[in-house]
Amino acid sequence: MGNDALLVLDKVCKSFGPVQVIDEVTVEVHAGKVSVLLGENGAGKSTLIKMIAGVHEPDAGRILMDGKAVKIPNTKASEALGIATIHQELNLVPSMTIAENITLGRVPRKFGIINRRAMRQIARDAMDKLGLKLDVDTPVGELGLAQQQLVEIAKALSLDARVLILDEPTAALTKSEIAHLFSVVNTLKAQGVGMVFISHHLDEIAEIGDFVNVLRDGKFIATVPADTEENELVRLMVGRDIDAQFPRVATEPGEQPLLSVKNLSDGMLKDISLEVRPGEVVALAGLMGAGRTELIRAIAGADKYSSGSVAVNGKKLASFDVAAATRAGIGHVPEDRKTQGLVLDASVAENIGYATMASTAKSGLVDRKGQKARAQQVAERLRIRMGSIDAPIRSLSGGNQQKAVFGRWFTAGAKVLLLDEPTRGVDVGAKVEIYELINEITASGGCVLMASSELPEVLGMSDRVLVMSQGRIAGELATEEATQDAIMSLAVSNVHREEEMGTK
Amino acid sequence: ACNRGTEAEAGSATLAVSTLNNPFFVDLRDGAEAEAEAQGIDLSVVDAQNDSATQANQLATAATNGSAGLIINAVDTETAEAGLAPVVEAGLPIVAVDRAVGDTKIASFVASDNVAGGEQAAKALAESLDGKGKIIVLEGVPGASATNERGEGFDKGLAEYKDIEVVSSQTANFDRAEALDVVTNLMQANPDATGILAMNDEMALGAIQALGDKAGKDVKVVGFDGTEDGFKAVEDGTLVATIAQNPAELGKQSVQILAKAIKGEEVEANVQVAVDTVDEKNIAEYAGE
Amino acid sequence: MSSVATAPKKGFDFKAFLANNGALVGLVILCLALFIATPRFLTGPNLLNIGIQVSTIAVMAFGMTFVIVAAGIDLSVGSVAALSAMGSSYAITTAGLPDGLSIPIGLAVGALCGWVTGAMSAYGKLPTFIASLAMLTVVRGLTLVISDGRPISTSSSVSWLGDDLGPIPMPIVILVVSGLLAAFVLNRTVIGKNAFAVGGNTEAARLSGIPVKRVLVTVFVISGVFAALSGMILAGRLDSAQPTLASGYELDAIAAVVIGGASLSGGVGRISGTLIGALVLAVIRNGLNLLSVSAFWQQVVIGAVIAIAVGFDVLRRKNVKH
Amino acid sequence: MSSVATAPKKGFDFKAFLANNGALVGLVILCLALFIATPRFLTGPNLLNIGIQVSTIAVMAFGMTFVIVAAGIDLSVGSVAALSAMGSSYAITTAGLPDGLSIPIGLAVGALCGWVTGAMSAYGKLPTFIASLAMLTVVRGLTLVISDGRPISTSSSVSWLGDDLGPIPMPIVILVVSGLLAAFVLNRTVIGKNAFAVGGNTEAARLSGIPVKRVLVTVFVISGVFAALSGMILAGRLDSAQPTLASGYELDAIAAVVIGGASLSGGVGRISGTLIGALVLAVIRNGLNLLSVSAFWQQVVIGAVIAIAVGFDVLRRKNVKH
Ligand SMILES: Nc1ncnc2c1ncn2[C@@H]1O[C@H](COP(=O)(O)OP(=O)(O)OP(=O)(O)O)[C@@H](O)[C@H]1O
Ligand SMILES: Nc1ncnc2c1ncn2[C@@H]1O[C@H](COP(=O)(O)OP(=O)(O)OP(=O)(O)O)[C@@H](O)[C@H]1O
Ligand SMILES: O[C@@H]1[C@H](O)[C@H](O)CO[C@H]1O
Ligand SMILES: [Mg+2]
Ligand SMILES: [Mg+2]
Repeated sequence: MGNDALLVLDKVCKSFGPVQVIDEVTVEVHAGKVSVLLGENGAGKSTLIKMIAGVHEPDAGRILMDGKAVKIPNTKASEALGIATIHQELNLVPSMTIAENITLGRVPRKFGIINRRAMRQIARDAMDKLGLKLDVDTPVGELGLAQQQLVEIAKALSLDARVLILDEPTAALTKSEIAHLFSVVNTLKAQGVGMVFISHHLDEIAEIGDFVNVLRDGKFIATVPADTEENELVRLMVGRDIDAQFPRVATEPGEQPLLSVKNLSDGMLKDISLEVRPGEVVALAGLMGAGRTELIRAIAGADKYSSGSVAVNGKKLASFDVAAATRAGIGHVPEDRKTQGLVLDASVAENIGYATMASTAKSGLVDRKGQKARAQQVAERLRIRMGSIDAPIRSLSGGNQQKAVFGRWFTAGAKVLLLDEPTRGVDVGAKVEIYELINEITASGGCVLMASSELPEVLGMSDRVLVMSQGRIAGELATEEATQDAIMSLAVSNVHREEEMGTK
Repeated sequence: ACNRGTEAEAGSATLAVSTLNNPFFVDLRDGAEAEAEAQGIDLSVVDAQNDSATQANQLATAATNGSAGLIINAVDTETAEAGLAPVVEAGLPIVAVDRAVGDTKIASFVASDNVAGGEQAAKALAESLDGKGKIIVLEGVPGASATNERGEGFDKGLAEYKDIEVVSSQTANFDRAEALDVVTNLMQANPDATGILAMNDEMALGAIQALGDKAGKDVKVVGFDGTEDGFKAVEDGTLVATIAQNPAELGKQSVQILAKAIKGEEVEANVQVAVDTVDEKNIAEYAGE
Repeated sequence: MSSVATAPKKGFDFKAFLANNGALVGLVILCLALFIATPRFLTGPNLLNIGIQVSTIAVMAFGMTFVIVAAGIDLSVGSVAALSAMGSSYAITTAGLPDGLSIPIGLAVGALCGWVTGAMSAYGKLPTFIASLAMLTVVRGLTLVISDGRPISTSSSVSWLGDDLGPIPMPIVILVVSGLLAAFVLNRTVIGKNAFAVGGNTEAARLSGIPVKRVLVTVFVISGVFAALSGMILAGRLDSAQPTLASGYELDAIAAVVIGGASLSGGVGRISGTLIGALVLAVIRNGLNLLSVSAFWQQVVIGAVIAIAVGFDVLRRKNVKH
Repeated sequence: MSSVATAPKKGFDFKAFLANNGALVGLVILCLALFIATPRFLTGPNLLNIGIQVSTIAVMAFGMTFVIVAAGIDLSVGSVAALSAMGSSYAITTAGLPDGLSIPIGLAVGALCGWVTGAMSAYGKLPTFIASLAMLTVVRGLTLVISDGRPISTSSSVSWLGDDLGPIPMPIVILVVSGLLAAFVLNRTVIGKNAFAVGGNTEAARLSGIPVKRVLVTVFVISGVFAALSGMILAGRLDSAQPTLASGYELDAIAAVVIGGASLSGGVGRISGTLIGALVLAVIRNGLNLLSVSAFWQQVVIGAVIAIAVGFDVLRRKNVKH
């Protein structure tokens, strides 16, 4: 790929304290090409791209732009070089509008006075590229996670950069938004923009990538063409074969429902009734904004509902009371680990232990030894990659953080698992660990309700699929008969909604 | 420049004042410092910012920092007793100035009489109103001894004037800015009030600002302290009278007495520094001194 | 895409209005109650009084709004008001500089104090609470040192700030002008937007290339300048700069901003809200004085009303969300 | 490019120790400076003085640590200290209840006040700043109402809190005992750990089944009880409960907690740090008195030292991070 590289990371290294995270890695970005970074959770992908984004400076090695060595000490410098970055974790100001967020740091102005019309125009143009028709004056905090992710993408697109970095932009998106994003990427390719793309969805790599750089443990492993076989990619990435990506072991479901929801309504949720029996995994599918998150939060006690009831094992639960739900055996893995799942400054052990702290305490005293032992155990099972169990969870990679949230409820012995995009940002190997834990829970008589935008996961791991559309359950499919088309036709059963979300 | 030696420090003493955020006490300190300089005493001044506990801390420090004697202007009469315990224990001579210190055994108490002064102030206002009318009282920091004692004096003084009615009594915390707002509001509520009795000059001056043109004409104001600004207001005719304490004199005499006490000489147990009613008649004697 | 894009606007949305103006409801109820309780409340002169009395805290709170929007807090405003007033008077009355310099000097003192606080927290990495607490003490100490604990007469240009402009008292004129200015800067300029961004999500602001440190320094300078203005209004009304001027006012100023709907965790705040917050406080004080409530009980009532006023605001906002 | 740098460090990690004890370094430097400046500093009696003097603020700050760890702030502690001291004395001296009830009554008053503040913010959804600011005013007002603005003599059991226990002053004994208790509760019990979780990320804590509201109320009750204890120590030392007792102490208590390394945005804080923070403040005050620094300049110096002490802490932590 020789000398026409737009941007080169040349033998860069990076350590955090005593831990070497990137070890002499070389990656090239070419004009009009998509360079994929592939690696397990914690392999160092985000750290690598943060060197280009001006967040971290490499300890050793060089960064070359157009063949010339450059320094990128901060984000301004990165932007000045024509680099735009979509970070893995959302970086939006919730209290500000979509337009303000998209133009953050570079509002159109004259003598310091903001030109609001121009600001809105920039935002609208960026949103149009993604085919989004949201009101640009909506505060970002009112949007769902997927929409926020799209705003983040729009923000980067509006920079008109020469190099665009996309760190797991598709993790929170459903098929149709991903398709939109990819068409934008293709347009940019044609315009000669060089891109770096990170994703744990292997199918996306062949679709959009040109070549793949594989990292393992912070070391460069290989560069291969994007059409390399998936199994080969997995082997390069994890250093071993993975037998089954979706190892679902179905169990004969029990008679009595473990979780039953009756006529639940609130806000956009309309008269939802569903039952999940012991041993079952039920998937919730639907388009972005269909109300899956809202439903799961209502069942978990995280939000109020105006009518209807939730019962576990036939016992009715108080509305809007997470503690009561937890005691009844409900475990909730929320949509956004950063804002809803984790106390970032607390240790891995503490984060895993929150749901068991009170129940294992003796006369008010925390069982410190036991808590740590339990956390250590589940961390090993899930192969959480961390400095130590006492390291702040902030220092873990995104996928490993996600595993910790999951581990919390496994440790707590939750009988009813409510999962909202449970494997968002989790690598293929670790997904299998999570799926095996799901099997274990159902085998021991628990049940799982799982909202997922990942079709393979829905098809591979569930026993039944409930499809939501505009706050209703539009229909139910047995997993064997669920195909992408069948699900989509139920999901879009309300056309008006589809138009409003701008996903057509 | 203090505490150089470890012994034989008959030359150093501590003055603990309640607060220096008030010109009255600044004058008192200046009087004390000038006299200390003249006598060759190394005087260290600490300011409790009107907090009894801070003062207790400062007194405890004074007991161990090599001072040969202590002058105290107590934040509060009652608590001073406990605060002074370490000083008493250390056997240092104590002179109380301006405010009493309860039953503590002290060498001398140098003060003007707040109760008597309050009575004089009330009389001065009543007289200027020809013994009748509605008046407003401005109180000092709630719970401060000066507030309670002057209040007592006001009551005594007003008792003789049956036709004077106190329509409102509110605190402005001895503070000029606060008095400005409080009086503005009170005059709104009581437009027919013709007199304001303030527990110090600072509040009286705030009241005068609030009254604007009415000060000294439609509404008479009496203050307390005899600060420079207070005298100026008497000269201008906006303040009917102020009860002049002589803070510099209080400071000066307390140092003189402490110096004697340190040397082991006999001192007077009670030194009354005169309190004068200063009004247009005698202002010439005070102003511009 | 040539569409009209945005959602249809549905006339005047009363609920949304309440949501944005929760404290206003509290204020209106308060005024109604006072109107019923005493005929002295709703009179021209009394309203002017309230206007004058609210001006000091409100002007101070305008500046504070910038700091709070940027997720900081400025405890030093009371002391800065005093030092600025003292400095502006000292320079003329004692040091003999020309009178015309008085107000500029006062404002410069305020800006300088704000700059120091801002720099301590931006470059020295001190939490703003600590940086401004340190300044509270240092600046009050300097005021006492300069004045030797005595009041200084104000220069004639500062005195003028306490006078009338025709029928309207100057403090009210300044209140209105500085309020409009503050609202403009906060909502329409890059300075204001950057403050919102930094307060709303510092990390996102930094990653978007916003100069977070400079923004922090700027909001403190703004706060310092408004505090200085407020101090000079106060000195103008008293015709004298007091060493104890405005002490303890910081809590009132912060309360005004928060009653006005700002969040201490940053990213939210409005100048109009702040004004309403300051009015709530001023009206309570005025009303309790009018009703001659005893000084001790006044404090009890003021505290309760603060809680209730903010409570209303919280209630409104919740109702609208769901 | 061989990586020698990655060798993990073993044994006593001095840098990590500094990182966790930044303010301690500030304190040690402060003490060294005073030791060199005056022979009076490092004497038995003076150290006992400092111990007594630090006790009030430190005990108050221990309680405050819980609130700050839970991402709240409690401005009412000074007033609560006064009301509790007043209540405990009033009940015995004026209302004639048996002396043994004095301290329990004082503590109950503190707990009740804390409960009200906590409930206002947990159930009434008021920001803790506002809820506790309202309480600051209300509680001080009630103290004045009860006492009619006059000091009340303390009961003999409260007086005893200001006396000596053998050679050791009681305030120091209480300081040590309550410090150990606070550290135990904060680090070893569910109450403490919950406070950290709520302060670190309220939403995540709630979704993990932690009863966030109850936690909020609990930390305020704890703060109230410690404030009450502190108020009674103070009253014991003064042999009288003052209506103005401990006013303004809230800022000192908060400063002690923050100097001690806690973050006002919650989730971080240690009792030992808080003690160091309180000591920094007490040692500065004591030292400046010993050196007879002029009263006005004292304020300037105190402010500067607060900034420097916290600055040290920030510096240490930064050094270790990278
Ligand atoms: N600021 C930090 N301090 C300490 N360790 C860190 C820090 N940032 C990252 N790490 C560590 O560096 C390693 C690489 O992290 P990185 O975020 O680059 O992984 P990643 O490949 O992006 O993983 P994922 O797929 O989960 O996003 C991880 O082990 C992580 O714990
Ligand atoms: N806090 C909020 N305030 C206002 N609207 C919200 C809020 N949270 C969600 N919504 C809206 O509610 C609708 C349902 O969102 P929800 O998150 O439940 O959808 P979903 O099916 O989980 O989809 P996804 O997670 O992919 O966005 C969306 O239109 C979303 O914009
Ligand atoms: O005598 C003084 C002055 O009157 C002062 O104004 C307040 O405190 C008193 O003790
Ligand atoms: Mg990553
Ligand atoms: Mg969702």
